[in-house]
Amino acid sequence: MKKIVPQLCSVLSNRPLDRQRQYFRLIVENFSAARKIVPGQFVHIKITSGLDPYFRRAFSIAGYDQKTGQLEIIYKLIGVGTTLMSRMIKGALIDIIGPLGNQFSPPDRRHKAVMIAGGVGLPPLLFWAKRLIENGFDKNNIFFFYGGRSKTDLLERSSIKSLGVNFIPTTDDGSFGYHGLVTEAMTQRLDEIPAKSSTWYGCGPEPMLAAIQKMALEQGYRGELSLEAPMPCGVGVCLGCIKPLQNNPKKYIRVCHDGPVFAIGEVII
Amino acid sequence: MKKIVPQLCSVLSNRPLDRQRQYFRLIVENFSAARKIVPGQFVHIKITSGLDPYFRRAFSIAGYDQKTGQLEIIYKLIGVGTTLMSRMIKGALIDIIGPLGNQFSPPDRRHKAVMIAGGVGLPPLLFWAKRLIENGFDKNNIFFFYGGRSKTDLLERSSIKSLGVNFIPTTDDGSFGYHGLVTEAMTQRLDEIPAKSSTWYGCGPEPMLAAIQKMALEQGYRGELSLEAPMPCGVGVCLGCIKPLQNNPKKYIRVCHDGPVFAIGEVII
Amino acid sequence: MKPDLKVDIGGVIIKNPVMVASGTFGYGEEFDQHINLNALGGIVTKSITLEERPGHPAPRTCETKAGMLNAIGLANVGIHRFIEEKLPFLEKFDTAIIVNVAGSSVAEYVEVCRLLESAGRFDMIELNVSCPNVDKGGIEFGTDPEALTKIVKEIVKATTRPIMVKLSPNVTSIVDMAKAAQKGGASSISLVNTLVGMAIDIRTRKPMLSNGTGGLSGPAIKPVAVAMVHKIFGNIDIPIIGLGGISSWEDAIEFMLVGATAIQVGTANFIDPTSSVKIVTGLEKYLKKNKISDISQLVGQVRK
Amino acid sequence: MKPDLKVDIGGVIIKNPVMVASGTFGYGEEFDQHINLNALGGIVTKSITLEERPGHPAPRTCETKAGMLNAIGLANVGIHRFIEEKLPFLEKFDTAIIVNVAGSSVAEYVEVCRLLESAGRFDMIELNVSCPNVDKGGIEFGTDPEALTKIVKEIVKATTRPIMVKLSPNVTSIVDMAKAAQKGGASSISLVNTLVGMAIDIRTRKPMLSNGTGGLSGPAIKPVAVAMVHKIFGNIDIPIIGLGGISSWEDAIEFMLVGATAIQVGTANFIDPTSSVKIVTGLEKYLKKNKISDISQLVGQVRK
Ligand SMILES: Cc1cc2nc3c(=O)[nH]c(=O)nc-3n(C[C@H](O)[C@H](O)[C@H](O)COP(=O)(O)OP(=O)(O)OC[C@H]3O[C@@H](n4cnc5c(N)ncnc54)[C@H](O)[C@@H]3O)c2cc1C
Ligand SMILES: Cc1cc2nc3c(=O)[nH]c(=O)nc-3n(C[C@H](O)[C@H](O)[C@H](O)COP(=O)(O)OP(=O)(O)OC[C@H]3O[C@@H](n4cnc5c(N)ncnc54)[C@H](O)[C@@H]3O)c2cc1C
Ligand SMILES: Cc1cc2nc3c(=O)[nH]c(=O)nc-3n(C[C@H](O)[C@H](O)[C@H](O)COP(=O)(O)O)c2cc1C
Ligand SMILES: Cc1cc2nc3c(=O)[nH]c(=O)nc-3n(C[C@H](O)[C@H](O)[C@H](O)COP(=O)(O)O)c2cc1C
Ligand code: FES
Ligand code: FES
Repeated sequence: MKKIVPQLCSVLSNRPLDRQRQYFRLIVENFSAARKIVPGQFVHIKITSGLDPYFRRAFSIAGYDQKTGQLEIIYKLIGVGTTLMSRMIKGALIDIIGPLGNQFSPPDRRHKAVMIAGGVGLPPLLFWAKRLIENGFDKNNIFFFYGGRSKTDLLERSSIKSLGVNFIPTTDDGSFGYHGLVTEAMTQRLDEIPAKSSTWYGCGPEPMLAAIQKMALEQGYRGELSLEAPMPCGVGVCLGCIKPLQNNPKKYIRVCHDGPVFAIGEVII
Repeated sequence: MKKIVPQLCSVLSNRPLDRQRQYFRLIVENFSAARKIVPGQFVHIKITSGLDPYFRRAFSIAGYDQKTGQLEIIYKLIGVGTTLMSRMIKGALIDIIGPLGNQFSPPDRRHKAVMIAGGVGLPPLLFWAKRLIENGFDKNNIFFFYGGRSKTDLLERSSIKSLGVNFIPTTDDGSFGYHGLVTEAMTQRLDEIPAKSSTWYGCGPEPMLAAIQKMALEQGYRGELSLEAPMPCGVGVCLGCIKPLQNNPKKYIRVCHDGPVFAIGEVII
Repeated sequence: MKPDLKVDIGGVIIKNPVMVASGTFGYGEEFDQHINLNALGGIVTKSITLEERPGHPAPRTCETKAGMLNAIGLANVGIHRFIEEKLPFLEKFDTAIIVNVAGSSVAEYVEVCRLLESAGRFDMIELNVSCPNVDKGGIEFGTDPEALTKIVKEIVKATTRPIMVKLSPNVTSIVDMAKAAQKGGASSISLVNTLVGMAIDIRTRKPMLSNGTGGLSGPAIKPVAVAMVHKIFGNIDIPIIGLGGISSWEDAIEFMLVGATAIQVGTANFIDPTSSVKIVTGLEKYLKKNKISDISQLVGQVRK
Repeated sequence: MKPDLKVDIGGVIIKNPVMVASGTFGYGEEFDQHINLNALGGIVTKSITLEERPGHPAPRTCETKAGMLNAIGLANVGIHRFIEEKLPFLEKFDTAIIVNVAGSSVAEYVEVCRLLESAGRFDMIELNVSCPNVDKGGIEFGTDPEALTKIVKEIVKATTRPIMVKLSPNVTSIVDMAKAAQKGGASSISLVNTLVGMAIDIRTRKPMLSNGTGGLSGPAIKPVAVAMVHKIFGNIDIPIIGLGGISSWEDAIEFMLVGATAIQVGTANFIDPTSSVKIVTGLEKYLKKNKISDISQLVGQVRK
């Protein structure tokens, strides 16, 4: 079995996605995947060859082309790591390990697949929606809720639209799509996605995921959520990236190795 | 009095000087000098905004244009700091503090000024020769010995030649100029630069400077040598960059603050 | 000629001096998909206690400058599940297995070692008497020489395996602790465990770790660890295993030159899961290049 | 409203809690060309001994990961030249002057303090009982609580100035040391001095420092220093001055939250000579932004 080891990949492009230069898309070349890459997985990136910052940084895989080895991530500027990453130019080398983590499980063929993305939680769900459609899932049965603070926080709107799915953008400030939270928009359209024939997939900020989980458990929905946690190792050994189990809060699971995708109701968010 | 503080300057150009990409010339813009910049002084550079590497790195000032604020250094790739520096692109910001250190003292008008450069010890002496000529010193009275391992280690040959000085290049392997050490070449031409009417200025690797100092002391030459030492602070307070005094080896001077230029015979090299 | 990388750790010959440190390699399973475990000199398991422990709540790690803090709190599967579920996996590999044992009382340490005695194949016990992240136990034994001698003596009685005692750096005299371990019957000494450290999130005004303080590890602490190995060397007769910030083969040689017979790679496993095997390869190349036939020739060879 | 940055260090009111640490600022002269010295809360001088000392031969500093090692060996001009040549320069500034005193015997410490007594204006004495880089003296007082109480008592008798005792982090119980200093009559405690560390040049197989071991400082050690300040806070009644790796105002606040009344900026002065004044400005802005009227309100306010 091929080992999953760090690879030095060269940057093909690294461009801002918005005017404010808050969001970037990084595409690297020649990433050779030791495992088949599936939506939900992430890569762990050492942004500089030096020790500052010291830890790797985790990013969901937003896309991968087996043939060219082009690997894509979409990221938001947060702190020192992502700021340094945004300065990388074409040809620069970046140290990537992956694919790591588990994956989304396919919905029942007759179900509605409900993507619920918040902010920079978009990439794995966009990848997942694309993959479902590639695999023959009916795009009319895909609902894509996508919330952000403002219009500029809604990335890749045209990519989502061009999938032909039911796209429900929302913004907190009403500057685009539904004016309100993504969960509020969902409440309004619950009749289109009945609990017994829908599977939810969520990725985004913790408060949003917590709200989705609460709503799903109350209303009997099933599905999966992709979580985040600071990850010193990303490979399951440091026991740092833990979440408590819902049915046994004294037991912890590792987001990096047991996740990042968990069944709704599995862990306390 | 204006304070000497770190300045973020933008890189104007940063290009290799040789095919092997061993030597680079860095020119930054908008360096505003709190003191008049004179040959012999150095700048102390924080190459990354992070902590790896932690210390600043010292480089002789190779040139400065008061009007445009363009500051120039010439550097050789040694380790982590200079390697990272060589990757800086136009427009990148670099943190520079200076000018620091003392300066070369002018020779007697009727003397021969003898520059003795080794390897990347060239920049301050080239700057010094230029400045002397600007100040009306007769270029025919400037001797410029410049030694390197091989032809590719002799930088800026055309700049030196165009000064119109007596240029005596030497290489250890004979690939250019005199075949042998720079001190050997000097021995052959000592009659042209008599001890009582010559002032020596040396900068280069320690073994070369030690040899020059020995030769000068034996033969009664006077002059100055520009030294190097690892410099944690560069501003005279850490007491790390010390050399013992020749006449009292239990007493130490600081290369950064009392130097880097010392009279021949002042310190033990 | 292939240089000899074998070293003798208190009677156990390991094929090369590169082990992976406790708590940074789980029970080996996860790393099987990243490296060839057979390339390692030894694998030290996460600390095992009598009962399964969940450890402290999150956050229990945090990044620092050239290092990290952790207060995992000895999360582990407990000795019973370890023997049933974890040891069988490890046994399969051609590398020394060192089981790291921790507890809150002498009795717990002894019981864990006793239970291990009849378990599967393993080569050594490493005693964690220096974990700064648990309320009871651990750190007392690691800071009081008499308590240390006593606990080592008890454990030597409970097991046939050689004992490697892992020392805490949070002491005034590391030499006293090393001597105390030797006096108790330790076959070797490993050091350092983490330095007590703390970081505060100034926005929330809360510690970055749920436990408040934690243990500092990584390149930041390497100079402290090198100084301690240097200080102990020559003061005891048993081999020293050096660790603390080792990330490259150069770091490994630094520790060997000041007196370490072998080394452990800890936090570096997080940054690059292949670091331990890269260190093995690097050491081999270094020996070849410098025509050193036996790696033990490096031990303690620092010049004054 | 302008926030109040004044703090009270055992009876001496300093205008803001930012001092510069001993050995990282010379006697202030050089920094006059880089910063406005009047902006600082206090300047701690390089350690002064009775006689002038050259210190150890080069190399006596070395870069490490996020930090550095030094074994300067108390190079200083001696108390006589200090009083004649250095103090007159410092006196001119509107900032507290803290003279750091070191020695090889109780008698030397006492004599230096006695000579200082009738010298010019200065505000406090900082006792360096923790320098790891000299053979005799220093470190003993810094690791044995009884010896520490004794030397502080002797010095209190020899001077009218408040005494700040600078503690070594290289001890098992920092609380015992802090209590011992208080018992001896210290007016405040500063910590940490450097951690004992070492680095080896594997090519030459020689230590990077001529002295072998040295003291580790810089961002690498900050978590250790924060943990120690946190540990002491509440166990003594005198103010704590925190230092170790402070490079930004955020770092300064971190130390204040765990219990430091004031802080010192050490190695960061080397990387950016303006760091100390930037920290003063940063603190002021932080207080304004968070509507904190008096900086003392931060001290010890870390939440559990
Ligand atoms: C499985 C997974 C997938 C992710 N996918 C994406 C993605 O596709 N796009 C994207 O923009 N971001 C993603 N993130 C979040 C991303 O890892 C953080 O934004 C990034 O680590 C911030 O680093 P920084 O140095 O810029 O920030 P800093 O705030 O300087 O980082 C400080 C520390 O906090 C950690 N940290 C900060 N924010 C987060 C966070 N949200 N999650 C985990 N650790 C954090 C960092 O790793 C680091 O250890 C993902 C995180 C995880 C765990
Ligand atoms: C006053 C002065 C002027 C200098 N002028 C020039 C110049 O014009 N051009 C040029 O190429 N180099 C010059 N140097 C040398 C230059 O500072 C070093 O080559 C550089 O610091 C190497 O850094 P690094 O990170 O690439 O190497 P590393 O080997 O990784 O550095 C490790 C440590 O050693 C120190 N160090 C390594 N070599 C030297 C050296 N020769 N002198 C001082 N410290 C060293 C570094 O500062 C650092 O602390 C000068 C040095 C001094 C003191
Ligand atoms: C996340 C983490 C968990 C650790 N858990 C243990 C442990 O269970 N038992 C133990 O003896 N040491 C434990 N350690 C300490 C390491 O084994 C090692 O002694 C220390 O980290 C210093 O080495 P390093 O700098 O190479 O990491 C742990 C360290 C880390 C970073
Ligand atoms: C080069 C250097 C010299 C030092 N000299 C002294 C000294 O003479 N006396 C003293 O008490 N501390 C001395 N120190 C210790 C510092 O004052 C400070 O306690 C230590 O460096 C930790 O703080 P920092 O990490 O901010 O530097 C010195 C530190 C350095 C780096
Ligand atoms: S990040 Fe280490 S176990 Fe998940
Ligand atoms: S580099 Fe600090 S005194 Fe010269």
